[in-house]
Amino acid sequence: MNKTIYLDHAATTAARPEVVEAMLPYFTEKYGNPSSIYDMGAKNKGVITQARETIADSLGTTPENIYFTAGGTESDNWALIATVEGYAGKGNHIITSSIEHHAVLHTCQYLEKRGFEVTYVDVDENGILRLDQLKAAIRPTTILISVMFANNEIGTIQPIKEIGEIAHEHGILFHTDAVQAYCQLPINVDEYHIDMLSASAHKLNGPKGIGFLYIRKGVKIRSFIHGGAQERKRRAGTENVPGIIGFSKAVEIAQATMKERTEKELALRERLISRIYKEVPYVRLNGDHWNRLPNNVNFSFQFIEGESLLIMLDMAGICASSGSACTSGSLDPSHVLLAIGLPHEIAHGSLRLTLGEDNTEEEIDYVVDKIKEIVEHLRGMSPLYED
Amino acid sequence: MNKTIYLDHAATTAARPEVVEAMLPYFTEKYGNPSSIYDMGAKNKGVITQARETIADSLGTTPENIYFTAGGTESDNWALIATVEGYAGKGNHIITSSIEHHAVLHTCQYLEKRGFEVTYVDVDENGILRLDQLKAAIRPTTILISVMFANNEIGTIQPIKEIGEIAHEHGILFHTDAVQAYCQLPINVDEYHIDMLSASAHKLNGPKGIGFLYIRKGVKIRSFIHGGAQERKRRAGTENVPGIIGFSKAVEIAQATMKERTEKELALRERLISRIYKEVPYVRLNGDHWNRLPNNVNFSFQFIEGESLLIMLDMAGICASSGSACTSGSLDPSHVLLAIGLPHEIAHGSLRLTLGEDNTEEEIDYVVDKIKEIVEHLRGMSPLYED
Amino acid sequence: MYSEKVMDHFQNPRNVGEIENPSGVGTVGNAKCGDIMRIYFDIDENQVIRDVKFKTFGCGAAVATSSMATELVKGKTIYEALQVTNKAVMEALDGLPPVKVHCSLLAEEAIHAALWDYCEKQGITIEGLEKPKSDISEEEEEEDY
Amino acid sequence: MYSEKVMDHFQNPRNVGEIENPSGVGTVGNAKCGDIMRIYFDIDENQVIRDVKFKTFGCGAAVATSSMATELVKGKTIYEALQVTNKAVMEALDGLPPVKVHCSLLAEEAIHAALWDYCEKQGITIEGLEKPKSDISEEEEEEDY
Ligand SMILES: Cc1ncc(COP(=O)(O)O)c(C=O)c1O
Ligand SMILES: Cc1ncc(COP(=O)(O)O)c(C=O)c1O
Ligand code: FES
Ligand code: FES
Repeated sequence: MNKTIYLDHAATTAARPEVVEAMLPYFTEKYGNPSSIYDMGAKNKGVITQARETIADSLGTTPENIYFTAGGTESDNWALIATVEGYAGKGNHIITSSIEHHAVLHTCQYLEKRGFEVTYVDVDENGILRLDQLKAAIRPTTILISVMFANNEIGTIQPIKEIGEIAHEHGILFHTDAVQAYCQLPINVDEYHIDMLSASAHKLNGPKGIGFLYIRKGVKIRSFIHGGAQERKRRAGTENVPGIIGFSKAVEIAQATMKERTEKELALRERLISRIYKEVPYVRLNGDHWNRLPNNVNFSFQFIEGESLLIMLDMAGICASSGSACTSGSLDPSHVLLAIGLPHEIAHGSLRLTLGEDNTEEEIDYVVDKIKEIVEHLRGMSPLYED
Repeated sequence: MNKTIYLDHAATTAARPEVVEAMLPYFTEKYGNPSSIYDMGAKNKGVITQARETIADSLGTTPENIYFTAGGTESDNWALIATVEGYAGKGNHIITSSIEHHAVLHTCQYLEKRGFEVTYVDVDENGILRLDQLKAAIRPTTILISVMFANNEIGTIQPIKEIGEIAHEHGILFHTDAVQAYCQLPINVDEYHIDMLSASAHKLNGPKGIGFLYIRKGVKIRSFIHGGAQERKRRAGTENVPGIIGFSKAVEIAQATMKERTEKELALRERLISRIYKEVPYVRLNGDHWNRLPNNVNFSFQFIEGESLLIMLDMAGICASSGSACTSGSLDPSHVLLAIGLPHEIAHGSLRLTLGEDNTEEEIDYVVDKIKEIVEHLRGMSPLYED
Repeated sequence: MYSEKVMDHFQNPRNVGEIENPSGVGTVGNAKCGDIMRIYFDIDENQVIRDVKFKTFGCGAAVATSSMATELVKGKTIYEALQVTNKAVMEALDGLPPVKVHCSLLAEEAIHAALWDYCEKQGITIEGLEKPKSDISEEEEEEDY
Repeated sequence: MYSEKVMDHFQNPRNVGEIENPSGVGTVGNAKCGDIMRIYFDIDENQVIRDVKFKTFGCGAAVATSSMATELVKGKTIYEALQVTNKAVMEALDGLPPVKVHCSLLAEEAIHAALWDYCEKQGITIEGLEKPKSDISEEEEEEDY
């Protein structure tokens, strides 16, 4: 194989050519500021509204509940910080899970410094939230529950509907970080009692630097980024028109192809999982096998360390990761793998492969062969491995 | 004239073709996440560093002091909110001007709700900060002075160097919102004692949705957007690689052409000002005539109202604004025009024309002719005008 | 942002001007947006509005609603004119954006003010006509989150 | 992120393996990143390192520094080997990224640990050789803002 095999779709994806094409006119010709009075600018307001509609449709809601942001991280920060500021009169307690993305976890830590209290509910050995713990954690002062729709490292899908119902019954706001799940799984915000939902375009073949936060009508969330009157006065800053257009185009395509695409990914995923299981000893599949994103595979290979594995895969033309891309530079093992009970040294030897619709069976077979080879080579060097 | 004459460059600008071209590969081919280990992603880390260098050069500083954001508004929010959180131990007082952009003013109001104290220093009738008031406002608890480099409505350039020196002498941090001034005026952050500086790409023929905050080394500013380890752990979120590339390309061009471009704009500006002054009665030039951005013209036409004027200009193919685009939808007259002492009804009849390098003398002459015609027509309808 | 009808009335406003020695004149404003509208009536002995003129310092919608409102009351009796509400004006203009609804209120109020002035001069009263406010801005509320 | 030399030693590590009945063996780890390095020495009667092997569970830099460190000490006396610092290893590899400096410390410390083991077995002491830590992670600091 001479070409690159990209298996890190959970980190980011290529913008589709149709997406870029849709964006292009908004850079150089239709560049007007949507808040302007003249036609060249004001037209872009309409264009943004259309994009909002496309996205609202994908969630079973209406456009006025969609607010564009600069990405999933900003959406998560907004949902948490501005909500607890808005509802501080009601209480100061937040519930989240121990396996959230850092965009939620670090924001919670920031809020703890500001005097808010946070309970981090555990997950079971497959990464599924312990609902009994969640219920037990609820206090009269609880104002927000934030649990991710699906995990970015191990792909585990949470029982969102149940969580939404629990939150709803207790009159507590429910936010979900759906950055990994959006456009991979069907989502209906009303059915699941979701009050706020974060998403990011670059995870679904849209451009980087654009995301949205769904906010149910009636939620008294404050602004997080203060300034001009954009986004119904809730999110200031000149609108990223090309980004918004690109996002909605990506959503349009991703929604239309969801069924077919995820079926294909699922088949590849299962081929990958079963071959690795059969052909490589001392491995562990992390995350729930079936309650899992169709494109996610996460294995721990005992006795070897992740970075070495990744570099050798890269040399074989395979792009993969050990978990979240955003934590590279940190030496700590993944908090997600520790939370599902892996010991340190095994957490260090994990490999995340996330599929996209362009991956082929042939690629998967090549990848499995390479993994076998590399794992064997690295184990030969490992002081922990005695065969 | 059949084509559109764009005279709203302070609201936003078209991305240059070279900028879009530079961005394109990063959407579809070089789309890797810069935090990844594999080459396809890791290379983008280097590419971002290069962009940071280009921008650092333009300010006379080094790349590690440049942090990318989603735009000028986020930069302003970050500079204010995270600084005062970081220095809350030292005091709780902020000084700013009464003519800041809403990105600063509304953030100050937000901070006031959180218990911080803000002094809004007045400006004189030309919009220049009253330095004596600034000095008098300083308290032992003052932790931050934030004054914009040049105003977005009336183009007035502030005595930034003097303000920087005052801040420096008192050991107070100095932030400047340079969204309008950056790449229009030469800026050296050390010479001016600037500790933080905000800029936005779309104001200088770069893409929308990308900006930066310069933070002097040593300033203990916290994160504003919490999450992954990007931007040296200070600004989380997957990097907007195409946006960053487009921004640095735009800066490269804007810096290279600054002298020539602003000289041309200056000549057009003066032609516009002198013709309007001579040919239209009851007008007032808002802002300091000479301490002013080379591309800014702001006139008040007595007895007429801004929106009508703008719509009629639009019908004549001329894109203009009455002030800040971000406040459209609000009925209040501009806080900037009120701050320089204009009465309500005159503040309502103001017109901002902001030039770009592609505007021509012919266009300017056409615009003046149209303004004369329209102003006359609207005055004929005005109950305030008795000729 | 505006309908074609609004743009038409904005570009070619009907009944712009003043009436010398009017039967009634009314001026109202909105302190918030700073806009001002003045309507002049020439009313004949049968209480029919023979002529109407306006002057407006205001936004596009203010001009268009002035124009349309004067069209709607022209040739009507003062009782019929009282029935011309801002809703009727907006409908006749194919609608206005939400932030511009107050501009049509300005037109309704200006008609009332001119009618009131006429009644005062004539020493008559019209049932349902209350003393108009000269500033309508208190009536509005802004959408709040 | 890594230099060509690092990549070369990572891809083709020298001296991988074990030595049976080694003259000295040292194992050190870094609890923080979880990495572990073990070095085996075969030292002759003249205190010359005749052979050296290593096993490493760790990142690319850990593998490369193990490889380079073993190359640098091979054929040297134990006194010379003691002079092989992590700086020397990094220089020989054309540098390491800042977050990877600690990996080279692991190599230095593993050499010291193996020398210490040798000395204990021989009942000798080498001036300047202190009892090595088995976990080097305490030494590091993270850049903080
Ligand atoms: C679950 C989850 N939440 C949030 C984010 C942050 O999104 P972004 O990097 O686009 O800001 C990511 C990906 O990076 C993610 O996987
Ligand atoms: C002076 C000033 N500050 C801040 C901003 C906000 O920048 P952005 O809209 O790119 O976030 C603008 C322009 O909108 C501005 O003119
Ligand atoms: S905005 Fe006040 S009359 Fe239209
Ligand atoms: S990261 Fe620990 S040895 Fe390299």
